[in-house]
Amino acid sequence: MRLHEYQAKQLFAKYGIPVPKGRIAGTSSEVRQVSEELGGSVVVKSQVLVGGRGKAGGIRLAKSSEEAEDLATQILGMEIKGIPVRRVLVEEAVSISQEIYLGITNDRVSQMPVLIASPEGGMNIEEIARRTPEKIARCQIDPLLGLKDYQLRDIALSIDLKRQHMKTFMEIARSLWKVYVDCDATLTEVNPMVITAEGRLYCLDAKIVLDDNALFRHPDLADLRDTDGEDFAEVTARKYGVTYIKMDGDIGCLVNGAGLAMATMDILKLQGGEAANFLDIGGGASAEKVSAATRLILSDPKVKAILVNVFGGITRCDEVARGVLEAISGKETTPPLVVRFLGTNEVQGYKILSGTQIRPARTLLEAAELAVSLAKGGVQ
Amino acid sequence: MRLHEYQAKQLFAKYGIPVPKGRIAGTSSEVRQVSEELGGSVVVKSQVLVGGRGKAGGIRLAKSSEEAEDLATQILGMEIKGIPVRRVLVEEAVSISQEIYLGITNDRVSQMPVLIASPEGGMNIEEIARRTPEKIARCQIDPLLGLKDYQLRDIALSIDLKRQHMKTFMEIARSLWKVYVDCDATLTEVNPMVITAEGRLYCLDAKIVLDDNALFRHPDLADLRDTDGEDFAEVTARKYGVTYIKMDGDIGCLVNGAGLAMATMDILKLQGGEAANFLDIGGGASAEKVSAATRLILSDPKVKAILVNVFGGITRCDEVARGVLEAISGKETTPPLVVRFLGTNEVQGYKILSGTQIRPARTLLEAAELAVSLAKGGVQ
Amino acid sequence: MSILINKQTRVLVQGITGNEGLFHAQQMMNYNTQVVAGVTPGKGGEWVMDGKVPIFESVRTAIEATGANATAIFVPAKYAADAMFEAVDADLPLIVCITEGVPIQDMMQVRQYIQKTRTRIIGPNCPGILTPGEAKLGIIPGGITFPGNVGVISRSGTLTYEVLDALKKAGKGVSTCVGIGGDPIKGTNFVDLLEMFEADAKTDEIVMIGEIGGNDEEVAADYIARYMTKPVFAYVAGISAPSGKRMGHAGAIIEGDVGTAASKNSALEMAGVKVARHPEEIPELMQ
Amino acid sequence: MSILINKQTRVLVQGITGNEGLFHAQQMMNYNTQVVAGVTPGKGGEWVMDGKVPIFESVRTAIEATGANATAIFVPAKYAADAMFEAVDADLPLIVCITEGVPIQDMMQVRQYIQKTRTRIIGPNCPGILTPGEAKLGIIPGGITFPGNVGVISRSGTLTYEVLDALKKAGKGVSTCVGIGGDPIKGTNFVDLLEMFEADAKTDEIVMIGEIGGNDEEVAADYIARYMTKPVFAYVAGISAPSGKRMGHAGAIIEGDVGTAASKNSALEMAGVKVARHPEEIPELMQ
Repeated sequence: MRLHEYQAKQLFAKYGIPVPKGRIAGTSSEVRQVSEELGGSVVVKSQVLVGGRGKAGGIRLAKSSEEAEDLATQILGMEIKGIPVRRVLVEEAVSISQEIYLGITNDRVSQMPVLIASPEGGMNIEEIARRTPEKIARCQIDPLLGLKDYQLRDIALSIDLKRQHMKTFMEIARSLWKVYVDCDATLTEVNPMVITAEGRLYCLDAKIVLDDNALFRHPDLADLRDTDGEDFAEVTARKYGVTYIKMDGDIGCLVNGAGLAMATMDILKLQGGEAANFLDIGGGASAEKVSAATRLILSDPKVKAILVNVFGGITRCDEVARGVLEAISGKETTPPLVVRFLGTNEVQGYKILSGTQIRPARTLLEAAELAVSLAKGGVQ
Repeated sequence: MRLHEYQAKQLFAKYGIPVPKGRIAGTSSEVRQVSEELGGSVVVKSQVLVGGRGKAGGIRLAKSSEEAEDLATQILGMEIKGIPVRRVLVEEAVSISQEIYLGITNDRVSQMPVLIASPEGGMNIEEIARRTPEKIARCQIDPLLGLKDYQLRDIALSIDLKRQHMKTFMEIARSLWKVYVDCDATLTEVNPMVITAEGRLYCLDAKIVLDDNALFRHPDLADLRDTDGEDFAEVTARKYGVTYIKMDGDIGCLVNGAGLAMATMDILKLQGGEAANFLDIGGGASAEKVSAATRLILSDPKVKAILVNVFGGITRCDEVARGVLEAISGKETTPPLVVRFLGTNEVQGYKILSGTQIRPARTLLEAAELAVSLAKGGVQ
Repeated sequence: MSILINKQTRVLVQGITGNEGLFHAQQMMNYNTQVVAGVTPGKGGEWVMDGKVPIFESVRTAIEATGANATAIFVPAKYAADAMFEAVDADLPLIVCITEGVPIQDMMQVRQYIQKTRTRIIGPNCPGILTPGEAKLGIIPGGITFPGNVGVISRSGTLTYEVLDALKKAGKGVSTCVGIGGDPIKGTNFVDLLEMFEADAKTDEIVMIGEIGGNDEEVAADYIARYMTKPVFAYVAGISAPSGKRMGHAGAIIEGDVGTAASKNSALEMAGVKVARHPEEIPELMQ
Repeated sequence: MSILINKQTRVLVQGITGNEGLFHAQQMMNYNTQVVAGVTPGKGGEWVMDGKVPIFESVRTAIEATGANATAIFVPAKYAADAMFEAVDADLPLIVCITEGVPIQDMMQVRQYIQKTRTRIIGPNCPGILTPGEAKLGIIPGGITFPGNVGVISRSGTLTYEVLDALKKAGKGVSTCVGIGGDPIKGTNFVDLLEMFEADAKTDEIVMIGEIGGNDEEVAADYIARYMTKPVFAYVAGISAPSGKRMGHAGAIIEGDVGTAASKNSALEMAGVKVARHPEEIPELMQ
């Protein structure tokens, strides 16, 4: 779960990380008021949970509170990558003499948390990492021991930090680690951390991603979730405990297991088709869950065919069949349905669906061929 | 540094450990008021930093607020082991159906923190540990990992805790560990933890000892120090950065290094004498520090002779000599002084003291013999 | 032989009284696995499986009484790390953690902690281990494969079953199948098991089933090129997955272009591994 | 030989620009110890000791540049644990921590952390190591002893010097003298060093100097009875100390009657150790 910039900054501020003065606003008149309080010269930043806000015109500098109000009117009417901007963060403008990158995340390679820093932060940090990897300093953090000061001194040296900034830099990095641990984050990132012309350090942009699996320990943080920017179907799916990710193709998929779901999408592609979604109903899904999942697929107007691929183990094929049946019965028209059951209660599963128009398939390859052909309007 | 019971309980309460309702009071009328608020039936507990308060009559049960006032008048006039009682803790009386022992300390043997529990807590816990060690359960805690729930379940089983108390017991133990870590304690102890007739758990007495070496991390806790119950000379010594512990004998000792100081006392005893104090001036002591230390010895009227034993390394014998000289000069009479210098600048040291009545000694044994004989009134 | 488990393995089930734990303990017994004990705090002294399996309060007491030397963990995610620490501290040599949804930082701590112990952890969020005809520790359906000489390692669950089924249809049996789990932080990875299979007399060929994300497959490819003499076949799921859904810049900085199915496939091919385009193609490549 | 350090040891000094660090680095050099580098964050690039010893920002860079293989730590107590972690993570095989007043929980963490490393820590709050005629790592005055065949292990500082002086007056030289420090939690204890001295060809007899508190001496006595063939002599300071000043009940429960000088002396005597009543008596017992 990703937090908004303003939420991340509030959390950072609580841990003593210096952030520019600012406030969240939902209307342009509020923006004007906040910018007056801040002295006129402000930055207006759209709060949406996608990258590339700057390039999309969602982050703008205003020299006066009038200008701030004007810009806010524009930004609050925008959509960025399909997500409507409902709130902006209004912050005092800060003079920038250097932009640094500082982040902590879990490193799958070392299987440990890793702190990453670069003397050149900002929007092009990924580019820098690719082109000049020597400008990226990193250190692994022992999860039982925590981040040590000597490691921070090493990192500060590697990014050529001036000695007068050392103390503040170390305090910020320690706090960043504390946020990472206390909140069960998978990412705490300050990019850029700026050094101002006056020699002060500020966290200019903030990103926090939380571990969904650990939210049970953090009900207060879980409450910060904003589903505004999320696909409605994805939100609904989460409610039912299934994983649904919208894709660009026209073949709806309903599979048990993430790996098998990906393999199913892969084989569709191999056959010249394209999946409309990733959908994992998990292990031991009930008919109710399957029914909800099927309805999600049906709600996508682009879907021209549906492929149900279930390998029965804990999941029972008859239960899945019941769920599918429930979702399609009563509907006048549904896209053609290819079903491939294997394992626990597969015979019963096929039997339950025997009164419908579904097309059974024996192998995954056969199922995929059939679904692709159906989606293209072939074999009716 | 040891905290008072009421201070420890306030800290425990902050961490969610259940303690009886109560308040600290300095006068008997205050005690009356507090006990009225608490409903009359209260316990009045003297707050002094020594053991055996109960046996000395410093902990009394009152059935009414009038009785509480009377008892407070008695207790507030008492001295316990030489320490005047200036404050009492007034607490609601709690019905007791079982007394449990629970404590965490650092175990020198395993070099780890260890949690200790017993189904029979209270004043006789040391007796229980000696006579029926099988009633003491303990588990080592990995200092990097912390106390784990499975360890607490093991402990709870070992002390035959009833299942209905498990949850609260585990919460208390987790908090006790948190206090231990957060405050750099060397001991956090609840003895007794009582189970009331109504089946509730309470921390009836609380003990916290903090690591003096870690107080720099806890200025708020350092401020809780109460020097009331401490020897004036010991408090003064701490101010000067020397370690002074009052003893029962009549030969004052001034030594550099704790081990050598103990060895000096040992050899005095071997010669039939008795040290008046343990005094370690530490390494590289300045003349000023030595002078203060010498004055501390001189302030003890029981001292009949003084033994200065310094092995020069970082500590310079001439510096020590200057300090001693400063402390004795101007005084009309001082007890006879035996001085044994060895190592760095020993010759200069003896030279500085050459104008005084000091008796030089070549070996430690010789020095001790001389001091003992002088204290007994021999060899003038 | 075979790797990790066999007929002699004495299995403990942590969380045996939960729905999942109970069901799969029964399945393991049905497969003739020696399930000797269960652990559920608060239920010590009770029995399950028609009085055949005793329940203990703690792993330590269960081991003392039954000589268990492996455990399968079915406890809820919030208690999974504690269950693993308990098993590690009881010096169990093998832990299979089936539990899904274990917090990442919990698992990083567990992983760091076991460095200095002799315990091997498989999982979490994994289907476990199946040595056909001998024993199973976890939830892999026993009937979908039979004893043979193919070693299988997989990051997936049902996709593994799919592959086992395809192998079976092609007449290929399995020495041991290990599901290492799909979580980013896990106890055991491909390389650990490639090494075991290389040393295992019962295994002649190895099938690896990977997924997008992380660099386990790339590391495995490097290991295969250097040390493996037995033929390795692979399928990596996710060639159709969009590259998005990365974790901020930090993820991109760390992983770079590593982690895509294309990167993994090409690394594996460079190492001489035959890579299938879909699961059912694996047995074909093995002819 | 000798144990732990010799002429080849390349010494790093952490906190070399502090008063203590600078003074004792000079003393070590005067004793012909190879002091090759210092570390003081913020002063990397400078030189000390008349331009003979370079200062580095970190232990890692110091090792890379100079091949240092042992360190003496003189940093203030609040930074001591960090200095030790830095040296451990740089894989230095030997750390001597002179610093006094290190918080107990810091040291417990350090001690736990080094379990899985090859690093040995002597101290904290200790005088360090002296191998007469070869090298010194710490603050033991070099002039108070000379090369010989007595191995010395001590929990004390000046008391050790007292014993070294007494040995010298009796004509007895030392192979290596190690001050393990007086803190309750420490990196190395008597047993570790007894084992090394037993194996050291240069050492024929061993002197142990103990103190009240803890059970190090009792454990050592047990070890001596079982494994030591070389004669051991001991003095334990504190026979005159009152038993008070215990840490609550927990301390008493854990330690019981262990920890008093009487307990230690009797354990040592039972193990065949000759126990002196005062420091100057040690050389007499050795005749």
